[in-house]
Amino acid sequence: MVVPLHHIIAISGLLFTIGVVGVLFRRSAIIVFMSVEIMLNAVNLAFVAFSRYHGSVDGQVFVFFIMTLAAAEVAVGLAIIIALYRNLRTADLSEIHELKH
Amino acid sequence: MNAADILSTLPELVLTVTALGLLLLEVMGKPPRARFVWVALGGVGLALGLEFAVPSEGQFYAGMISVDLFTRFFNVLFLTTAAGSLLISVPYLRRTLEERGEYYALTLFATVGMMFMAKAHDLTITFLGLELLSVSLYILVAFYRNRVRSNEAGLKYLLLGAFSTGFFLFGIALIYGSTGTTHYDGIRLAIGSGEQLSMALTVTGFGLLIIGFAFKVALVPFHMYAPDVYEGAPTPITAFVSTGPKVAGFAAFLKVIATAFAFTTQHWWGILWILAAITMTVGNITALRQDNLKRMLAFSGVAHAGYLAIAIMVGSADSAFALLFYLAAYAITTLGAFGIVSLIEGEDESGLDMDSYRGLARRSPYLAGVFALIMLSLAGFPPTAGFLGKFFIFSAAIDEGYTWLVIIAVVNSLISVYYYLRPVVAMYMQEPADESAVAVPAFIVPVLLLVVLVALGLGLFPMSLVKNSIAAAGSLF
Amino acid sequence: MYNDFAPIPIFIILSVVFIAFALFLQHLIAPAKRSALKDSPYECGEEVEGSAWVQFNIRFYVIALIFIVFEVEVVLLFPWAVVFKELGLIAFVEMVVFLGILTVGLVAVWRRGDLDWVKMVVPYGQGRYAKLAQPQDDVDH
Amino acid sequence: MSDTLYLITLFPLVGFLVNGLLGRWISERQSGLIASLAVLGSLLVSAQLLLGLLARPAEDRLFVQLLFAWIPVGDLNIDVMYRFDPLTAVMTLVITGVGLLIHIYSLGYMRGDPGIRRYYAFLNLFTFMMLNLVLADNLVLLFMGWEGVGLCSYLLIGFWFADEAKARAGLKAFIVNRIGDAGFIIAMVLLFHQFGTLSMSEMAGKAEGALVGPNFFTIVTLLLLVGAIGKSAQIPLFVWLPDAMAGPTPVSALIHAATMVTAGVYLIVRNSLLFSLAPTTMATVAAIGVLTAFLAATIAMTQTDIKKVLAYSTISQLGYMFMAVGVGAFSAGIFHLMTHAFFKALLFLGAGSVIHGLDGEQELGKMGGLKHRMPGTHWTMLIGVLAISGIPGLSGFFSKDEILWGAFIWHDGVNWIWLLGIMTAGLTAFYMFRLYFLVFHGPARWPGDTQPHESPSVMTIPLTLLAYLAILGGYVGIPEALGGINRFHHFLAPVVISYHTAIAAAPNTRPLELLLMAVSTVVSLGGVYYAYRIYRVQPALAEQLARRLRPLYGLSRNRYYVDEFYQAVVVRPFQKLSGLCWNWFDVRAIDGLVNASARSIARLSGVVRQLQSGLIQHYASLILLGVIFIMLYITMG
Repeated sequence: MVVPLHHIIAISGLLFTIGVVGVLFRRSAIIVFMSVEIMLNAVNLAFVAFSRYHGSVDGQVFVFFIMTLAAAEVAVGLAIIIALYRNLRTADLSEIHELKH
Repeated sequence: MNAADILSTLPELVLTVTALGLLLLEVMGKPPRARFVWVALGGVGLALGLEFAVPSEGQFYAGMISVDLFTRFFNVLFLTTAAGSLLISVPYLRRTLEERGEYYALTLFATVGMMFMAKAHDLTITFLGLELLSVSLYILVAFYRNRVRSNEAGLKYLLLGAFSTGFFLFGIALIYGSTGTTHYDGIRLAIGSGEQLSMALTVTGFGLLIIGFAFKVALVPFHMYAPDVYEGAPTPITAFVSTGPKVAGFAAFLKVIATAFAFTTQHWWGILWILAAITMTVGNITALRQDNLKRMLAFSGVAHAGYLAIAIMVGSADSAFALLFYLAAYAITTLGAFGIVSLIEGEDESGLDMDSYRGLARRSPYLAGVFALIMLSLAGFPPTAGFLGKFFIFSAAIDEGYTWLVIIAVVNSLISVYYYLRPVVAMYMQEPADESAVAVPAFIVPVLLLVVLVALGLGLFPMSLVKNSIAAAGSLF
Repeated sequence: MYNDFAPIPIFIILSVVFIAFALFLQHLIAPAKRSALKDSPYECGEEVEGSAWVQFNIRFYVIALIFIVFEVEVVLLFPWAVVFKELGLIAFVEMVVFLGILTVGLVAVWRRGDLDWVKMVVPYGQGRYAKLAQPQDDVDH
Repeated sequence: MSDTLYLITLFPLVGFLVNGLLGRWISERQSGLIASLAVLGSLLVSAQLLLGLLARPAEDRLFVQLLFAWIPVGDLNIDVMYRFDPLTAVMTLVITGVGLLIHIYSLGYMRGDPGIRRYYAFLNLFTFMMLNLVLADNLVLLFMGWEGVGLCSYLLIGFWFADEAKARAGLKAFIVNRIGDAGFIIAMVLLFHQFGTLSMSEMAGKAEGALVGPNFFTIVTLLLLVGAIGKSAQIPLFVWLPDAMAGPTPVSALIHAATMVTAGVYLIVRNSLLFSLAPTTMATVAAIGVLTAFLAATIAMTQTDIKKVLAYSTISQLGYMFMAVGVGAFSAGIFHLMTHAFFKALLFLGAGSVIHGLDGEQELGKMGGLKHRMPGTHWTMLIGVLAISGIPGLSGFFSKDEILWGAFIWHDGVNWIWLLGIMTAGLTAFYMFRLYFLVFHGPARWPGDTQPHESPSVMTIPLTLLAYLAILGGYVGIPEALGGINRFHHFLAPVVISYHTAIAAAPNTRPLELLLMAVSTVVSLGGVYYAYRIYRVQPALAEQLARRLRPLYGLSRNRYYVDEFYQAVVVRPFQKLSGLCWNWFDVRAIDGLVNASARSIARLSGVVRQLQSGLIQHYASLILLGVIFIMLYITMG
């Protein structure tokens, strides 16, 4: 059975939306971070689908780069969250707002 | 990959090797750290020299990057900015006992990222350059581990940056889905020949692409991170963050529009029209009430992004040239502004408010003179470079019939003068709290000279930059 | 057609054998000092049962983020391995460069002591570098 | 000859740099001397150039100096060029001449002020900018001067920064000027777009017969007019000038009376060709000018602060100049600009001397009887008052009369502009003599412990020189009707457009001209007379009445009735109108509007700031909002 392209894109869109909602509504910095990763994975899914549709591997190569980026971002993100946690003893985004106005 | 490919990215390679070397030197702990900056500056200088000594032209790495006058213009600008920010950093890092090899290495990595953004001729490389730049900056912003504000700024930059990257990537995915390629020329060909899945898909993808760029250059409403990040970051990094990504973002944006999406203007110019208008207005109006110099300059940066967005939207060769000229003037003057702010800044991030500038003209007349010059240039007073930049952009926009947007921009630039003059009035018209002169470390002096050269020198004798920007913009169209 | 899938069972068998062999070898060589801690799953000193809302030791994150970086390099090795034969020497050089860059990172991490569970004092806080020494923020380790 | 043009601006620039950067190494006195010498240098160069100009035939009177090719690429060609023609000559001489006297005067007036080096630095910078403004051949350079003088004015008003009110005055001047500048910039970009050049001389060459839309010149000139209105304090942007009096008095004299505020008039005359192609704009200029002249004059009648009176008088006189250029009498406008610079600078410096003598007192109600205490100031001020009132024989008479004649022939006969103009002339004489009598005559109303004293000679000598100029300045332009040859008009003729109307072309207009002169002289004298009656005679009369009470009651009552009548019929309505104008039009409407817009922008700024909550997820929501907007735009479009 071949899954039609637009089904996969719809799933990808849905996944992306879940990620966006997660970013907007979760208060833990870590979970927000995971939500961003969900967004990126949604993009990966779209790339793979399009890549197969077009019969070119460019899209899949892009997926590798996105995965690498995701890893790098997680590494840096975790480091920053840890540093912040050491100083503030919290990773709750609603409590991190010293810089404003 | 062949020799020509390597030659075409020689400056980037040199910088990368220098950066890796600095990382190793740091962990080996061998030479004193005080020498690191010279290694870094040597790398930048070598890259700058190679930019001229080994010029290449054309597409390389199987069309992934293209090198021409446009990329050379920006590489020179990026390298100058990097060198300036390195120089500004040294006294600050030493004062706060944070001089470490990673700092210089990350600055160089970020510079490489910017250079690839300008050279990219394929969305893959654009994306990689953007992320190399962004990730390095996330770390740099949060570099002062023990400062809560630095951490917070880093976290905000990172989370929001990653968030906007999500949209950016989804945009690339849609463009790829519609046209079957991520290569700039391929995209244009697909759009031009109609061999795309659907125009709607392509344009939607481009709309999402705008978000990525808009975030990097801080257009309203994607700008919210900017003031917080600029304020929280260590001041020399603020200098870098407020110039590098903005210039690189506009460079890549302009190149993508001019080469890949030239045929789709009618679908999206209105977006940029509105974004430019609200960006200028929000940036300027918010800046009016800022007492913290870093925040004020942050909002001023937002406002300038608005003017620059006009040039992007107009999309003519004239406006591209205006954009390049404006970017060069903006980047160098802003760098200098933050450089001076970092000098006035006291211990524990104090001394950033307007009051700290009282009577600076009496304490350090030359420093005050340069700062006043920067403010006048940012405000667009003739005969500074800032005035010319605005003039070029406005007249390019009028030529294409965007009269109302220009009127909005003019009114905005008039509002902006108010907050740019506030520090000038404080420096010249108010009594200093103490009479001691501000120490100006030798590292900053070249930056200040460069600022004077650009703000006033290019205002009076703009020909060299005008010619180069026209040639650079010409290689895009 | 089934021949196309022949490598798969072979790989499965091989991996089982390889792991069994490694375990056996370890059993022969490694000193065996049993303790309650070592018998616990994951051997990491954390309770494995109870609420998920406990705070993990912050050091896990440090290890995790170093792990992630090196884990992802493998992702890039796979496509490289697929086309390695066609591209030949250039591909080899490119991968060496890539791994070389990662090695620089590894060296940096190692030298800085981030691979140690109990972090050593960074060695250049003293002597001629004393002026540049960073304030020690690792007291909570 | 023309290669010395750059020296005119170089001297003040050097003066500025020396005072600004080397300030700590020079003494207070040296600072003033350097600044004054710099202006003297400019004056001498300008004078020499003027002589060179006069030595040439009329149609060949032009020096240009290309400083450098600023932007010479393809069709984008901007040269930085100075241009010295008769119009520039008049302006430079006024700026450097009056400027020099004010620099010298400041030596006395500002003595002992801690910020004197800064003061002189800015004064020199101002002179530099103002000279650039008038010497510029292209609009960008002109704009540089335009912005520069605004900046200096802003900084100099706030000079005594300790005072909150003064700082706010600077701000208001600034905001109002920015509104005007918006018009200027947009006009500049439009002109550049249309003609591909920013050189005013090239533009003039291309303007006539240019293929442009019917309203192009109207729009562009109206925009330029907005700029001119802002700078020259005309309705509705005049509110900043009275507030600007917060600055030191010599600054008021130089910037807010003699030079900067006349930049608007200069701008219009410089672009007289463009304006003459836009009749609608011309009519607007004339109407704005005459209304400003009249309203400001009525307001000046009731002001009690000596500098405020002079400020409104300046606005009124600037209105006169606008009226002149509006009716096409460009050379008359510049003529009045020049004579006004002389007598108004004189009046301001005189006022400064009085304020100086009374230890900072500015209220007319606390002056009086200073005639003998300050004889030098008294006589020079009297000359200034006579000149501004248009008394025959002094400079103001000639220039004012030429303007009224221009207004009269504008519509070939009696028209409302001329009528309002002539009424303004009467009012001017009235309020200026009111000021004169209140300051120098009558009983002394200053507190007993003040000892009014004459100012030092470093201040009175400039006053004397200005008094000579205020008398003699008019004789360069004796109208033909009085047997002169109106040199001034002919001198300017090559650079400004002249209007020709039916009356002007009539063979013999001399009787008519003489008649009108007589009318305006009578009106002015009437003004003087009533001021004399009310502010000089009546107080004395009141004392008499108090002493003798009944015997002379009938007589005095009769006199009183005359005055009462006058009060009821003439003065009261005017005073009412004046109060109304001041209260409603100025303070509430315009001032209120300016303040309100400044306030609402500030409030808006506060609101936008609050949006910046510091919470990451708020920021992310805004990003999402942006995404939704872009997606909607793309789906709709």
